[in-house]
Amino acid sequence: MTVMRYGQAIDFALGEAMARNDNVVTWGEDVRLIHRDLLARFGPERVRDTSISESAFLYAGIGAAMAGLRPVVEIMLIDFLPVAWSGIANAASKFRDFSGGRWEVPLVVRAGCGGWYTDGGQHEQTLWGQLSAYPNINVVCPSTPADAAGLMLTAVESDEVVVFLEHQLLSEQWIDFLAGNSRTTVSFDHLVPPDGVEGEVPLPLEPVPLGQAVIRRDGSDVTLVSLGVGAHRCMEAAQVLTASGIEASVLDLRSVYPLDKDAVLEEARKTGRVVVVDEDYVRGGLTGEIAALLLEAGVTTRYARVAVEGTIPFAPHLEYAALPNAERIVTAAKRLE
Amino acid sequence: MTVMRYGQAIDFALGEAMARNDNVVTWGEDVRLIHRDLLARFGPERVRDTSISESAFLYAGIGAAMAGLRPVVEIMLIDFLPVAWSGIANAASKFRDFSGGRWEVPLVVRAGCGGWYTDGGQHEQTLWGQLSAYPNINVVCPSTPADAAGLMLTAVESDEVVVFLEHQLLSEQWIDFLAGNSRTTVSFDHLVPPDGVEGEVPLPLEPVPLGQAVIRRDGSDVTLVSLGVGAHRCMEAAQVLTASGIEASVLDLRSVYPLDKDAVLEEARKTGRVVVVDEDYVRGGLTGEIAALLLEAGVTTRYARVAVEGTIPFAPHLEYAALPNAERIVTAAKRLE
Amino acid sequence: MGLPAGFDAAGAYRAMVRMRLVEEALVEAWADGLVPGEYHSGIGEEGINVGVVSHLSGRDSMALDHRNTSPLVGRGADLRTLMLEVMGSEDGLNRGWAGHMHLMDPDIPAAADGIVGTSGPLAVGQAVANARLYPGRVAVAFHGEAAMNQGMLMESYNMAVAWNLPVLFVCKDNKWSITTYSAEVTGGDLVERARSFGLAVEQVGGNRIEDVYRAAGRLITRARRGKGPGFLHASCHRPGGHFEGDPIVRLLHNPRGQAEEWGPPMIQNARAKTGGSRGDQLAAVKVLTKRGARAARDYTVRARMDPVRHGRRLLEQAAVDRIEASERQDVEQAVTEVRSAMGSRATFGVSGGTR
Amino acid sequence: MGLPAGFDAAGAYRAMVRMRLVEEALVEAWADGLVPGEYHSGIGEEGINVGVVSHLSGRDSMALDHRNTSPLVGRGADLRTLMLEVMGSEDGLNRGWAGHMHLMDPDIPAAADGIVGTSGPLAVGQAVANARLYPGRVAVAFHGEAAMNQGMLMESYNMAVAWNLPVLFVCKDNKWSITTYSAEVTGGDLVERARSFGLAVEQVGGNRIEDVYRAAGRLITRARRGKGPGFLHASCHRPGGHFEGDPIVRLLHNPRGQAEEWGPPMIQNARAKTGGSRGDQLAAVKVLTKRGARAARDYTVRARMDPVRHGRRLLEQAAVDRIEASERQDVEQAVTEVRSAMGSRATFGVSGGTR
Ligand SMILES: Cc1ncc(C[n+]2csc(CCOP(=O)(O)OP(=O)(O)O)c2C)c(N)n1
Ligand SMILES: Cc1ncc(C[n+]2csc(CCOP(=O)(O)OP(=O)(O)O)c2C)c(N)n1
Ligand SMILES: [Mg+2]
Ligand SMILES: [Mg+2]
Repeated sequence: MTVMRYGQAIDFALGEAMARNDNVVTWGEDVRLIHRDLLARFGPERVRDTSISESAFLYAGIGAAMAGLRPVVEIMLIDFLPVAWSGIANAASKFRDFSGGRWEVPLVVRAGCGGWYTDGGQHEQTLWGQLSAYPNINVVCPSTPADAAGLMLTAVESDEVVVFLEHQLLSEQWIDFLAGNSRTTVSFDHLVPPDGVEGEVPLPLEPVPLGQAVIRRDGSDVTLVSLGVGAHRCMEAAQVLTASGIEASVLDLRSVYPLDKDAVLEEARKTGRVVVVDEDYVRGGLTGEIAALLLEAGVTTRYARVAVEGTIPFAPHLEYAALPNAERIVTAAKRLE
Repeated sequence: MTVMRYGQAIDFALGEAMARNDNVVTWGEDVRLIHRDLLARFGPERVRDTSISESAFLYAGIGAAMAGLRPVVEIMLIDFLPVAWSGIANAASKFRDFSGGRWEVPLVVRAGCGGWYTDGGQHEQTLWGQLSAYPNINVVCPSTPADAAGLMLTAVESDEVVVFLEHQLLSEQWIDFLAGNSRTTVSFDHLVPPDGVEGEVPLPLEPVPLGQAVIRRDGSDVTLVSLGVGAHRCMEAAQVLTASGIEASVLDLRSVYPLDKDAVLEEARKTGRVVVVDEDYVRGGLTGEIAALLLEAGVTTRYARVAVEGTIPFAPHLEYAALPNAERIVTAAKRLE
Repeated sequence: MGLPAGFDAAGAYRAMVRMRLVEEALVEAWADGLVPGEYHSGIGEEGINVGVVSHLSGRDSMALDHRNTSPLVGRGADLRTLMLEVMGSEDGLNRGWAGHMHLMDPDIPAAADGIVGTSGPLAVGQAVANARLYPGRVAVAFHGEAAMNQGMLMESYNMAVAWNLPVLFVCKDNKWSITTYSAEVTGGDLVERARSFGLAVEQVGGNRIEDVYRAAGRLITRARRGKGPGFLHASCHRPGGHFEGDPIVRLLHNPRGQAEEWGPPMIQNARAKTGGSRGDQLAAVKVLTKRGARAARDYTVRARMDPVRHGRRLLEQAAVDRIEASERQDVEQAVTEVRSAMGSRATFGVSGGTR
Repeated sequence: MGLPAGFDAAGAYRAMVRMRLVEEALVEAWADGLVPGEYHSGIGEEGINVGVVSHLSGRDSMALDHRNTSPLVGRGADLRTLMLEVMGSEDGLNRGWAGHMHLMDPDIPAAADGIVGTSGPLAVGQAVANARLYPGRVAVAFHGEAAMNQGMLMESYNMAVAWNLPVLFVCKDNKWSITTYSAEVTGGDLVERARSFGLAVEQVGGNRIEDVYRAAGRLITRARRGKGPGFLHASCHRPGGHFEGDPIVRLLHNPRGQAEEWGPPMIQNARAKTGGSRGDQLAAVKVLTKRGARAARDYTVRARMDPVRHGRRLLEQAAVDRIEASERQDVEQAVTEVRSAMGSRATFGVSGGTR
């Protein structure tokens, strides 16, 4: 066990994976500076800066993966992946199938995601719901350093495509870069979940399996389902709900796809009340998928969703209101009573 | 009233909209040949061929829309839109909001979609669920010539962004182009819904409002919800179900977003059994959204989904099995008994 | 300039004939209803394909576009499984999942994709892997001239140069993009465009197989030695049109019939009470006439650019006959077997149907 | 070569000073915690912005990138609502929805976007509309040199030429892409690249306002007359780094402090038992040292390229003093009002908070 920060844990796990397998390489914009520790350890052939050419360097990752490497392609922020969306929708998700199962695409797409630090509607999206729509695209977003390390290890060692999303509010690197945390005049203390930004990481690293949710808090009255920073917001909300005599379970999915269906159904059967808390858009995403799972399984439950209803506004107070904050979760949970 | 084919009806409506408003223009790959009737009527300034540059010419449509035109940008097949996805995800869906409501984006994105004619997993997607995830993106797919004309008129005259999807199996133009229907040795008669490819269109044209579903068949035992070719498959399935004494309603949504929530809930309350039939991927799409609406409204209903579970295979028999065919719908409906 | 060193005129001719026979067999199978959906043949591109592929072996990899049959045949792909795949059989190369637009052969290794422009960045990725895992091996991207307006292809030129990768980009310029004349939607000169990224550039007539061989050889040798990526521009012609059933080809072959289909609605539209000005409509007629004339010219003048005919001239008649006979026998044998495996399938094997 | 015809040195200087003062005010507000998130200042680009914008009026439109404050100021945007927007106020230009990356002013008309490379195709669309609705009006796209590796920007060069549109692409080349030295990831020469698409090209030192004015004028006049699109390459420098808080600027200003933060983990990583070879690690050190040296050189040598200083030299001291005093008064007045409207907001106005 050792204490690590969230971003540090991810790079540490990637470094371990690179040390274990010479074919693991990484590229993206500014990665040599952002991941300078990996550059120092593995040299510039395996840690490459790219031009601002998301389409080409994502497709290049796919080509390289099929030709024998295990690339970790970094798309800086997930908001920029739409520029290269065809690489996901038409290539990474399809090529194994097109080959009739003869050709694997062992690719990791790494990107920052998420908001709460005032970066506007084009730098704070998560898009995990839409990504999980395409066949064969695993999508994860860890909420703690331990999960971050364990999921990165799994992602790199998997023979499948994994989109690895690191939440920008949790990553010391991104919060410094994008939120201007280098000035002393701003503070994100009231927004940053302490258990998310720093925590113990098991050594040697333990891989976290794809599609395995974890119960962060056990309660009998309502289940709050989320991931990433959302899981922490659920913990805050659960705290508040106790005061009203409501005991909430908090289920941290960790993976959007594969989705831990059993865990969701078990919780739903137990509490009979499900609030899905999603930092992604309300349509075309996780909230709908969970509703469908519940209905398909015939689990009768009350249900609410707390998600992003439209463009994320820039102004901090508008942004805060638009994201799934603890107040919104509490209100939704109480309404299910 | 006059009888028109599906593709013809769309171009007819677009022609009417162009005649009414000089600022309506259209561009895309090969549009001068594909829409030669519009070229002949309005000339090459308003009907333009583009290079194979989906990103640039979609963004150009957004720029032109904000600068005073009403562009109808054609992306040939919706499968190619991922190349230009950022235009939807980061621009068309956001710019009105970013402007603080001061700037409209009156843009139509027109594209073919859908399968059943053996064109492989990169030419038969619908992607309507993922498209509807982004804020302010209206998404429609008509199932008849009358709806095709009425929705195109509405789309062009709307001040909002509308993605207008024409189903390739219904469009005489695309089936000829893409399925090789010009040879006498193949026949799509067993696959093509006659009411979809040809039908009466009211004259003068009547706009079809966004977000208004229509009941194609009224039944009391189960509701089949779909759109596009899916609506016809539901009609076929309903026919079959009658033999087993099951009377099905068929709700043709016509719009994925806005979704006619009232119509869905009313049907669900009536029959208590809902099968969502979706030619899009099962995750991140329409089937989940409808499940969420039902649960949120507390409408207790049995529910099943018949959608595309993975990559659409090329071989005709595999493709047929992968798409939401009538047999699959019948099986799903019967299971809800 | 004689024939280039290392050039095997008989071998090259054999490869071109084999490609042509396979393409013709698939075109015929398409007309017979045995090939579902689209088929983009590589007829007319054999000189380019052979001239490039002759330099490849072992782990040299290929990223292919929608005209991929011939390069695969040139690399020795199994004819039977290839044709079965194009026909949509579960015994095909990719178990019926690919069809002709996504043929994938990891043993070559070669992968095709149906999204225009992706062969460039996919080859760039292959080249990164080759440079690390199989030094001296190159990656080749095949694409059309219209694909050069796809941003990601241009991005990949830049990447290949910036990373000094062993890639060859092969532009097969047939002047057309489905029904659009590429020059009408393209700015500047494509060869200059490629050069401006810092690519080493060669330009040849694609029907002159020996020229293609020589130019491709120079670029591939450079790339193998770590001297950086190259770009080969080769002209060609598509006698079958964009795909089988191409409406422009139909127009050329049967002007009366096509005019009867297209004419009346166009005239009716031009006469509509509301619409563009007379000037707009004349401009429309001009646009269409010009395009038709260009198509007609290309389909007569450029048809003479047949690489197979050119390759034949480099050999003695006896050799030509020998090669043609043996390739024909080989391909016909495969076609017969494949056809009998497929059986008759007017409904594309959809037994259930929906009505 | 004297000053170009029509060039108003005093007016140009006034515009540059105004831009500089507004940028400095926002940089200070950022440091004070009043500007949330990122801020990419246009300090160092005033010569380019003024040289281009001086030619624009009425319905001439602009598509802007992440350094958009100065061009908006140059077109006469209201300082108060602009600054309020950047600070995230509901009284801002876009009611607090935009922030500095998406400033939208339909009255100019001008729209900024945060996705690198989109200004090109957005301006192409504006130009199609302008050509139809406001003949003689142009659209201007501003972008950086690194954006030129974004496919859609290159696509838009092609479109502009193919459609012969009244567009001007302005490339502000500061040699850097966040922390990446653009030349390391760019193939060929960017001016040649633009020229290869068929764009009319001009190249200037962006600090020489009169040269920018002359070159932009030629290209804009051409475009207005329907002679086709242009590309202006102008060099510049970003003394504040990519954005406020730029780690490279921190390194240059406080090498000891930054080294203490970055050094130990890097050394620890380089010493890890498993990892690259000694050669890999030396190569890594070389890459970083080279980048650091380049940054240091640019931040000293290129800092002399200040366009405001250059513009000052074109005027008499009395005029300079007069202009600076009046602009300073104007901007300070606006800043005072805006700051008082914002109040103090250490928590970014999030009243509830989450903990
Ligand atoms: C991104 C994308 N846009 C459009 C298409 C449709 N399409 C297929 S081939 C083609 C023309 C390609 O022209 P070119 O690159 O010159 O190759 P050619 O067909 O002439 O060999 C087009 C537009 C596609 N497959 N992918
Ligand atoms: C598509 C996309 N990729 C990456 C980014 C992140 N990003 C913002 S600015 C920038 C560098 C731009 O460099 P350049 O075009 O030279 O402009 P400069 O900042 O130097 O003025 C990058 C990589 C982005 N905003 N959009
Ligand atoms: Mg071509
Ligand atoms: Mg720059």
